[in-house]
Amino acid sequence: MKLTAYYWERTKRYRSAMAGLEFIVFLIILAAAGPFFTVSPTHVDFNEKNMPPPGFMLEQSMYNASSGGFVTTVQHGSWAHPLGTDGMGRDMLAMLISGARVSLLVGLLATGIAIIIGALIGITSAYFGGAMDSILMRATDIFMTFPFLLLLILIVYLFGSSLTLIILAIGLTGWTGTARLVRSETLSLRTREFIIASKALGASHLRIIFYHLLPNILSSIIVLATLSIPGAILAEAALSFIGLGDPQVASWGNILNAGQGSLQTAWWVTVEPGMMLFFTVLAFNFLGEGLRQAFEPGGD
Amino acid sequence: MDKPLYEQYFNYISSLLHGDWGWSFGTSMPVMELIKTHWVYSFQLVLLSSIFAIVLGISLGIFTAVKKNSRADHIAAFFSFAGISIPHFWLGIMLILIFSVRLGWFKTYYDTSLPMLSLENLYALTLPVLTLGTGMVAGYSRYVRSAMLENMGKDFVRTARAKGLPESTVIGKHVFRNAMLPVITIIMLDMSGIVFGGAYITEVIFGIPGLGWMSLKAVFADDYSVVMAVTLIGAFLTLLFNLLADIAYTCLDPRIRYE
Amino acid sequence: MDSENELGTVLSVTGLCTYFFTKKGIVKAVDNVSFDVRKGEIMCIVGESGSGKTVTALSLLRLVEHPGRIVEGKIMFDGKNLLDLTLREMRDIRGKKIAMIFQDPHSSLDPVFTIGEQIAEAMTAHKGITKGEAKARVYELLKLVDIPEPERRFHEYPHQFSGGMKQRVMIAMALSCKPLILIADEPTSSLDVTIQALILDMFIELRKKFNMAIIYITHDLWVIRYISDRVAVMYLGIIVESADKKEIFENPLHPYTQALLSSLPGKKGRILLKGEVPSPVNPPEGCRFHSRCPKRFDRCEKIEPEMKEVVSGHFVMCHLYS
Amino acid sequence: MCGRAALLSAGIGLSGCLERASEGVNQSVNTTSGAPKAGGKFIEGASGADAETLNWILVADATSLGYIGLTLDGLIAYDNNFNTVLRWMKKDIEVSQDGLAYTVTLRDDLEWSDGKPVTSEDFVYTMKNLMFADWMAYSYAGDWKEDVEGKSVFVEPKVDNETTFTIHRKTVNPEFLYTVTDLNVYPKHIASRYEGDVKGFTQAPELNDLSYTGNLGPYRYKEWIRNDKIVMERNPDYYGGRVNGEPYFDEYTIKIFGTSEARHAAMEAGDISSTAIEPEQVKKFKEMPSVQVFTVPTSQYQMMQYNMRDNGWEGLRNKNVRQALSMAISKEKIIQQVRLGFGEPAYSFIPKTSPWYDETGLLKLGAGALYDKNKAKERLVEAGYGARKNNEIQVINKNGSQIKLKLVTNTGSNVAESTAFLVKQELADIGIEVDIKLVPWETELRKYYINKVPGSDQEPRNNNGARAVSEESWDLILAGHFVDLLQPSGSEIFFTSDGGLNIYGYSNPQVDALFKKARSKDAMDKNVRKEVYAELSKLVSEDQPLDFFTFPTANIAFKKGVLGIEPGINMNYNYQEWYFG
Repeated sequence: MKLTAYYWERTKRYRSAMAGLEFIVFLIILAAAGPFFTVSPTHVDFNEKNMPPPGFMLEQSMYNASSGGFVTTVQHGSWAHPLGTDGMGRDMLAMLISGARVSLLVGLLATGIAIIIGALIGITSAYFGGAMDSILMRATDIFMTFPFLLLLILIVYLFGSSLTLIILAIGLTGWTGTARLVRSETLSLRTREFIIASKALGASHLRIIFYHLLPNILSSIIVLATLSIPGAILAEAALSFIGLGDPQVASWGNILNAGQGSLQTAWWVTVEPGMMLFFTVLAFNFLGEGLRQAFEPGGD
Repeated sequence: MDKPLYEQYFNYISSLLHGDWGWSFGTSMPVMELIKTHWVYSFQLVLLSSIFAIVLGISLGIFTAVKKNSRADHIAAFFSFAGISIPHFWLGIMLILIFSVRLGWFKTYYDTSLPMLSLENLYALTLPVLTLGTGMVAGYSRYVRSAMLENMGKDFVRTARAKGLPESTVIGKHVFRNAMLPVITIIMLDMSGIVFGGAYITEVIFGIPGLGWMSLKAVFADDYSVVMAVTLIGAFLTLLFNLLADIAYTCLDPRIRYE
Repeated sequence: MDSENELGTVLSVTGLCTYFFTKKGIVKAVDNVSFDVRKGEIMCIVGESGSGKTVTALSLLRLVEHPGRIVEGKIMFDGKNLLDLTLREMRDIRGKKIAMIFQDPHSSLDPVFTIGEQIAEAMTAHKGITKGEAKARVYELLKLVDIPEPERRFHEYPHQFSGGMKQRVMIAMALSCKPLILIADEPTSSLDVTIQALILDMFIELRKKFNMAIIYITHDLWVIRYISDRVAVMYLGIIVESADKKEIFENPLHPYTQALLSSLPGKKGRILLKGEVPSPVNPPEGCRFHSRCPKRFDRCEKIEPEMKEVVSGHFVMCHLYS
Repeated sequence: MCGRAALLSAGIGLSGCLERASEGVNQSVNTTSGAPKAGGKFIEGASGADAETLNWILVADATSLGYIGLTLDGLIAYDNNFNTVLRWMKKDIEVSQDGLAYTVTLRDDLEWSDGKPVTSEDFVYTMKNLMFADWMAYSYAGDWKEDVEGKSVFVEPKVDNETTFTIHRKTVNPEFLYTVTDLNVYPKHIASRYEGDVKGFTQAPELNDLSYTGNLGPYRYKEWIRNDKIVMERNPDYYGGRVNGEPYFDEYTIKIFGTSEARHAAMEAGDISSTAIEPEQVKKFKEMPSVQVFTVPTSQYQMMQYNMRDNGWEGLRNKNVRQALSMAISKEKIIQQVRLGFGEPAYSFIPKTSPWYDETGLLKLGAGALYDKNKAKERLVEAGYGARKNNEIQVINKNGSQIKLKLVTNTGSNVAESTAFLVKQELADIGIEVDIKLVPWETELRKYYINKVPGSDQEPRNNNGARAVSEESWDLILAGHFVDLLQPSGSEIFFTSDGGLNIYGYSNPQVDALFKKARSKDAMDKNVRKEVYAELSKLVSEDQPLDFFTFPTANIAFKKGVLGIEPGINMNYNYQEWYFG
């Protein structure tokens, strides 16, 4: 715990990292509490469609088949929808909050899966060495040659676009980096005195791995995880953007994809989720970078 | 089709090796032909983006390393973080929104009828290159900066200064050349990811009929011979760029060259 | 040469202060250091690691890096204060008039350029000679430092050289512009003992041949006895004692010097110092050595002693002699 | 024309089928003075999927047919009023008195690219050896079959002479005429090289690049970059151009855009000559001085299918419940909110634009007086799905629980999604909860369309009999259907008990009989057929197997300079006569 406090102190020194952390915390609170103070993100009201944020206006016209003319109405922004509405009158704020939940879920779970798989493979490979190491590392190499995004698209296309599957797919394709890092860290630790000492004392493999190896490479894993989260979030957004996202949830990528067709009129539908995505990714990158520097020995 | 699976697989591999990549049912042409007509669009996009990113990324990296901890360095650091973080598909849309829709400077789509080697084509590729290149610039500038900084603290740099060499030589020759070693490796290893990662979606946004868009359409059309071929090309590119990285490293680092 | 004054002094350092401004505080790595270097002599600066020897050397060429800064002092050379020179003027001094050799020959050479090119670089930068001329000159220099087959070696890279050979390359590089002063910062400490001796011999020989002064930095008393003409002893950023070699070895005055010399083999009554070197961020008040001094008394803790010339040419900074 | 293939529109809003293929001849109805000039490149902007093949017999998508139509005219075309315009034929198809023989007389100046004449032998060969051949598995072979003594057999084409052939039937079907008019042809001397060899035929380069088409169409294949554009160049030998040198355009390009936004921007910038405009943008484009926008009807209707099979809500099997639901959903709202006014309300499957349209007896649910949520509720109560509580009606299941319906539609279309949410809103007003499920079109076909009797070893199909159910349960599916305006009997696949695309398990013996009648000897008399269709429309609108929503109207923009266009439902029929003024 003392160590945690120490690193916390060091991380606190990086202002951008703290700003990132604050944003992430804010996002988590928003995602958790948002549904209690906004309307439902699936609440549709066609009378309020394409409503701009307050301060903007939009002209909409309706064709009158019998006269061949148009009825034009001017839509003004209102504080009832502080971020405007989409083409179906859904509240953008509510949708963005729902999107935050999706993105955080994807980012954390997919990264978690990737890290666990990667760490297991990395540790097994390095700790047992020999043939096991060769086999696992060659497998990792081969896996790395697959074009990641194409693989993801293929999996999601073949097995359907549910959020669960997307998270699994991102997790299952994103572990190679962790495996390599954990392997090299473990390799350098394996021959250190305290490991050799525990081995000499007859500690079991599991005990050595969990009590001695893991805690020592944890900081690297935490940094890697923080820096991997944006990748997972972006992967989901990219999938959704090309139309392979889970259609049942309002994720930022989905909103972006749908808004693309009305770029000229309802610009806010594409601008807002993109901004959220951008800031979230930026926040995780800042935090990750701060952690990396804090964990770096002598990183002053 | 009723032969055992391993035999089908063997036949497939052996025909691949004979240059027969199968027939694309989604587009009614041999897969080889299809790839032949489409690769060049991806290639020009990736090539131009790389040139843009490498030139700008390296310059920026050197500049920020030399001006370490200055205001300019902090600003550049912020922008490179922003560049890494910005989702490039969104960036593409925003560029279209601003420069094509609002300002009307560019077309909202890529026009394949432009001659490949013309200024018009270069102009037409501006937004796609910016879209794909921004993240690359940001990434490369950070690699270069940290590699430069790492080498600036090296003893041989002090030696060079003690020799009375001008600072431009010290940085531009000794630090730079050493910093380039890891940077070139990283750039090379990045490349295959860019062809099938960033370029992919950039092509979709701008309607560039490159390998990325083609393979996406192939997935949607259940055109498996194309999907197979693209996956293989992806794997091949990864291996190729790994090899190129090794070769580049060997050429640049005499320590390896003479072993 | 007209750069020497009537006493034969080529370099005169007065009140040099080089501080490092770190987040934890100001580190006074070199604090009010003064010494002279005379023409053609080998002047040794000795001290434990962290005593400020290397920073002193780097300060002479103004090569101290951020966060370090020379805050005060004068370095007179060639009638000019080096600290007043512009960077461009300073560049003309470096490598040309004052050359430097560093501690670790392995890391001091750029691994990606041939050694020939690296040696020639200094000459082309200073003398504006052609590459061909430089090449011929490099061959000469390589021969001078006893590197066989210079024509072949010219095109080789540092990793193809052994440590001793690399240091010879460094020496050749330093000599390339025939400097008046050569600063050698522990040039042999990373080499085998047998090779050390060869290199030291080379220094002695070259000093004569080039008629240059050498500022030799080391922590190795054996080396000092072998090579030096004069010795300055540093402790925690200040020079506590300086004198001719003979004087120092026969009549060490400062308790610190006495303790140092007592560790030489064959000496009786070895003095063991207690404690560790205090942090240079907060050096002890009064005499900096008092916290470890076996002969300290009240005054030592409060008043900083002044440098005194006890015997002619023998300076010491200790309350015992005031 | 969008063939039978495309009758099932690829999900709402996904279809990009611009009708073309059939073209008119010698009918210059130019609206401007002065002779048309040749020259210029015409670029049509499209979005959606690219064509799959130019080898026409393999085609299963409308886009491919559109491309092929540029080089192969076909036997006839229909103008906006459905008048026949002869193309490859010298005179109209002659149907024998007994309705059993169809004689086609070809022009004598048709040539393949190698100069060989196009003969009736080529047509007969194409039918007998390719379309009807087992190895080929032609998708629409069924259109060329008839039931003879309980067996399904192919019709018999016979060569009469060089330019005349006759197709003989054993049973009468007045609407077979429209099948004949869709006939296309391969050169026998080339196609016969690949006979019996599916792979060879599929991959034959000369069949895939249309290099054999000679003077059979106004344009010739020049270049095709997949998913980007296809370029056709003027066919100088075009038989139709012998008189006045048409076609006028040097090149006809179809350029595919990734998004409608890009397409619109290209139109606005003048980079392309024509494209369809999305409803939101129509006003803007109509106001542009450089653009003309035509608002034209389409032959598609959008609707919501009620699942009457065992895996749907049991209430949907009751006609009154279906009517009640349709009564609660306003067609006007859908037209206004989703299509921004561009659409006509639909009450049955035959639109106003069809010559067979008859309004009498149509039950106009969801419009006017029959858009009434209270009446809808009352009707549900009558059917047993609700209870009255102090003048308030609560719509509930027979067991007292909340009625929940699962509505399925395809992803990737704002129109589909918006309509779905609108339906949800409307039905919420009468107390029915709708759960919207958006799935990719392919998934929709696989999991919701295809059905089979549980536990059986049936080959899954779109209609495997009354007891068959789809893999996933559903209650409502939003989709679009095309209707063949000249022969609405083609819609039997949707409405007869064993119709191939009757996925919702609709069965009405009367309807089955009427569809049969439309293709029988009795229907040789056009008046009889008119009556049959009127009756069918009425029956289907009463039964409401689906809630017909709208016949959307399309907006096609052209550069102001493009002349010779006759706006209408078949406006492309004379496209080779268009020119830049």
